[in-house]
Amino acid sequence: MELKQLYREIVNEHNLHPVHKKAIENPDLVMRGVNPSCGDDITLSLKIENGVITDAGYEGSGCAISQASVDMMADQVIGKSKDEAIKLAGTFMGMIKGEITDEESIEALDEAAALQDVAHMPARVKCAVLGWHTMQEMLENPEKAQG
Amino acid sequence: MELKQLYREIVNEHNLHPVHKKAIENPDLVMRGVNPSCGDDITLSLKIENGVITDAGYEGSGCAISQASVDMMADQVIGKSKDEAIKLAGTFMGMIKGEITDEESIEALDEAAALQDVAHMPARVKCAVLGWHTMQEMLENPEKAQG
Amino acid sequence: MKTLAEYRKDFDILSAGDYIYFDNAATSQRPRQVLEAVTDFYKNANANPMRGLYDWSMEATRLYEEARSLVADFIGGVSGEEIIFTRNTTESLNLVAYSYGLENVGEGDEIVITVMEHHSNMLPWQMVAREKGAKLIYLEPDEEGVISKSEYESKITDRTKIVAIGHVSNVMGITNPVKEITAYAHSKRAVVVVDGAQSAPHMAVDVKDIGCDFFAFSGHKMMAPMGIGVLYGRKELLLNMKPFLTGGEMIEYVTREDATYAELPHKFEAGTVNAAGAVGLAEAIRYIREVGFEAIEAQELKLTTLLMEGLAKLPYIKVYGSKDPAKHCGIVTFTMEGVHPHDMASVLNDDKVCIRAGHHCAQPLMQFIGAGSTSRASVYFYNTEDEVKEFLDKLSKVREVMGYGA
Amino acid sequence: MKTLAEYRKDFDILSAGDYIYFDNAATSQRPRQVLEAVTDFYKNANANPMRGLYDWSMEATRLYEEARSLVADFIGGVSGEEIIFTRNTTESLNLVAYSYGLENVGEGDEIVITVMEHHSNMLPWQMVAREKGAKLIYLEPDEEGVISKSEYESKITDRTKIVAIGHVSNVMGITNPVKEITAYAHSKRAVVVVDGAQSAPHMAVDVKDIGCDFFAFSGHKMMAPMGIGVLYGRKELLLNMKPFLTGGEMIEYVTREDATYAELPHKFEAGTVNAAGAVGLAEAIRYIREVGFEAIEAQELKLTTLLMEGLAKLPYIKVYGSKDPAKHCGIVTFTMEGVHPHDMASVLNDDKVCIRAGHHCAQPLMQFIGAGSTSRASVYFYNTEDEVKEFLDKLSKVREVMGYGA
Ligand SMILES: Cc1ncc(COP(=O)(O)O)c(C=O)c1O
Ligand SMILES: Cc1ncc(COP(=O)(O)O)c(C=O)c1O
Repeated sequence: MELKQLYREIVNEHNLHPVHKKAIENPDLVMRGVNPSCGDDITLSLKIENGVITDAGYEGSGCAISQASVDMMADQVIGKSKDEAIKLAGTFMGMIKGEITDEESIEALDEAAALQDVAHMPARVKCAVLGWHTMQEMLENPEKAQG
Repeated sequence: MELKQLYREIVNEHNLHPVHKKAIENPDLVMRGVNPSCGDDITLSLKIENGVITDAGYEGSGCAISQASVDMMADQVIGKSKDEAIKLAGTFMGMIKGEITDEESIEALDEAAALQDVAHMPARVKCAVLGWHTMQEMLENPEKAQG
Repeated sequence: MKTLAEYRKDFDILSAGDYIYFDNAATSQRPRQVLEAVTDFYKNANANPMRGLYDWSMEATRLYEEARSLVADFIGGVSGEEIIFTRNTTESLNLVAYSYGLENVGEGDEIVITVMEHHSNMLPWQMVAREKGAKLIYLEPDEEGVISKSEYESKITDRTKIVAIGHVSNVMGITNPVKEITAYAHSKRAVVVVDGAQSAPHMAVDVKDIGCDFFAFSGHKMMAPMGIGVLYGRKELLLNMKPFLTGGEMIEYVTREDATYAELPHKFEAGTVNAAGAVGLAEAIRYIREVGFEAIEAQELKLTTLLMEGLAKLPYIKVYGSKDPAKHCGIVTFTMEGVHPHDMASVLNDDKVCIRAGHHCAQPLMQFIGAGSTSRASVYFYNTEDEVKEFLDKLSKVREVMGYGA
Repeated sequence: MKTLAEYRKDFDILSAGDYIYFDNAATSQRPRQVLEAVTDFYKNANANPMRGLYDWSMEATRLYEEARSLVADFIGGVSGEEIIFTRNTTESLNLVAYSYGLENVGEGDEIVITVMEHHSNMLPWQMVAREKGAKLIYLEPDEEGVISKSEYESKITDRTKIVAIGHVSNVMGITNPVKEITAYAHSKRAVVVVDGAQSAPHMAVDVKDIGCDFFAFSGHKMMAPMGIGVLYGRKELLLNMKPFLTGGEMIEYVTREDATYAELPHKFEAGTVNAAGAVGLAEAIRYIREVGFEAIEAQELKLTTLLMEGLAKLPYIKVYGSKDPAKHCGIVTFTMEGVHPHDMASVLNDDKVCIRAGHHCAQPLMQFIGAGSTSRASVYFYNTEDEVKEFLDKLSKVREVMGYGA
């Protein structure tokens, strides 16, 4: 997808009217994710019940791509198990790095699959993966994520 | 003069059969002159009576140009006053640096004038001037030259 | 005499493409003449300079030293002994920090810099302050980017050992009063280091007139190749400084225990020198002289004026620094309401416009002006009014792309 | 496949002239391909790498990082994070001395080097020893230039913190047993620094096989442009080292007091990088790979053999180091009875032959072998047998020119 089209059709909506950009109640895991070269800075919160993500929210600031990406991610992972979420993060990061290209895997990302073309914008890769990377970190190392 | 011709006609004679490469008796001024990048290393001795250089000798080692130059210099300055010797050194160094080119001045250098073409060999300039520079130093700053 | 339009044709990268290159403060483009001078060096006289007794090495030495003389002349007619070739401004400033700073700053002493400094003129001083238990004091500019007399007179004191200041800010574009600050600092016996990375390419510099003790700049921002930079240092200070890098070419004698060092400036140039880079810098200086600083400054002012007038018409744009285009040295930093600079740069890149977005290696300044990140357009004399107009046109469409309606 | 004679045609400077260039150990010549790669960089994608969000900068970044990967591969398949671009070997070694040496060597500790070291791998360690009150211990070679096992096993001890050793001596041409020395040094928990300036251009290097902790080399001796060098460092060590030069591009966050540093390898690359130089080095590596080290070594051996055989026939010539041409890495150092090396070099230059004369930046070795100064002929694969023959012919006439009859 062409960059401007990507903004217009996908990114802007999530950036300007995010659904999950808010604190959630009694989060179980909270972690800050930062992208120093861009200044993107988010704090991601997850609520987890019986190994399933029941709510997700984020606060902070950053470029439209990082914000949209984390908003879409939250959409995706609510209702998924921790393991599914970790797997999804792996798929997303693989896609953005251009390492995963088969349609089937990518379809699992649903709307977030639209960010595939960021793979061709090396300078924006870090923006796109910030939220996903943070989520992966906190699920894999819950001891680092203050509750 | 072409380089090989210079060696053959002037330099070799002084380098292989130096006249003044020896210690002199009871020198009044002695100074070491060194050219670190080449390894040229000479010790120049002068005998001075009533302001006139009555004997000159040198020891040490170095390339043929540095050795020949100091040998010719010794030849030249014996019998000259300190001031004349200093002036001659100035002329010689000016000639080698290409700053003095008028024939009249250069003729005063007698045989040493043959080294004029070293001006076109920047890498050998330091070799040619070593003896002259050392002599100038010791005559101008006799306190630095141990007797 | 060639017109600016004709000079522009010397830059293949500008003629070839349809890109608008407005990131000149990061690095400039190089004219064919500079690239050819470098290639010619390698084709005709390539050898390791300084020690060879054969023609190529002597010629390489001559060209290298000729470049040094040209540089000495270019910054106001100093002596060649006072010109040290480095890799870039950053290395030049580190050299001063290590060889002068660490030796001359002690516990409780103060080093004064400004909050506008590029990281390269900040981190080395943080290092010296940390290692020596000294204090780092920051001068702060007013809204227009100006360091006022009262600001520097109140912070430069008898405790100040070093004042390190950018000649021109790479974010605000403002020219600092380095001459006045130097005079004041000298009255307090502080040594003054001027970071000239953003001034040397754009204005005639006279370090003797400024009076500073050190002056650093980079070749790559003034049309020379990457990998060559300059440090000017006052002879008296250089003579007393320890070498920084040690190794080949900077010695007289070496024994197993110790070494004596070569004369200035070689004492500070360890290892095989970048002679080809110096030759490229010399050609860049010749090129600048041919164009002339008068023409360079006039064109940059014209472009900056047009640019700032255009930006002023866009209500959602905020420009940082002075309102006067003459005080921007071709550098205009701005933000767009609701649009992150990185998104702006990406959208503009899609339209083949190159600007910089981010912290511009000046994070403390970003914190000071309260912007996490900004966009920067910076022009050089080879840019054109048409490019500015096209840039403004493209810029005015960014907000629409970002979802703010038309 | 191209023949060596065809490769030689890629070097304009060699084809153009009638000069015999035998000073390759000082710096090599560059093929057209390398010069063009650099020019193309400036013509097509010139921008400051690392931070730009526009095409040129992204392309410059890609090319720069691609060069890094190629270098990582070239020295044995290490990780790109372990490859730091510097200006030359000298800067690489200084980086290790400042950032590792000063932090890890204490009073009474020992640093072991050899008496054969180039000044660039000697002075930085003298500095560390002096600053830290440590002792500098010299390994000495035998007549043939070999550092024996008993020599290094007796001098590397539990007190040894750093062993710094040249891979190939720039005077003797001998290849030191760096792998064995590294294994022994590691058994004593010393860190090993290998100066690869003279090996990387001439033989396949595998730093993992050697096992060393640091490995330094220069681009300009292997057909890359001047101004680009490399330091390989083991990740584990680099991670724990403080940065050396500080400034732009090597940080994550900067506050007024302090900074956090970028990830490897950027932590060690302050300021605008020499991307064009790295691109040139990458092209030089591609060129070397095309020629192949097998062909390079075979040709150098052929030339060295011819050279040493010829020198052996001249009774007034003394050759230093091994009698075996295979142990010279293309480097033959010699003296001529009664003729000072500088006069020899001047006379040969008159015949358009370029050799080096002097101390070769290895004064302590000169003292050790008892020669104030020597002459050195060093070949690369593009030199020819005809050149060697002509050189020998010219050399045999030098004594006559110097007045020793026919
Ligand atoms: C063995 C050795 N080490 C180090 C160096 C220094 O290399 P550079 O001058 O490129 O820093 C050289 C070459 O001059 C060398 O031959
Ligand atoms: C004001 C200023 N100082 C220092 C630097 C550092 O220059 P370099 O990266 O060439 O070392 C720059 C440019 O990046 C700059 O704009």
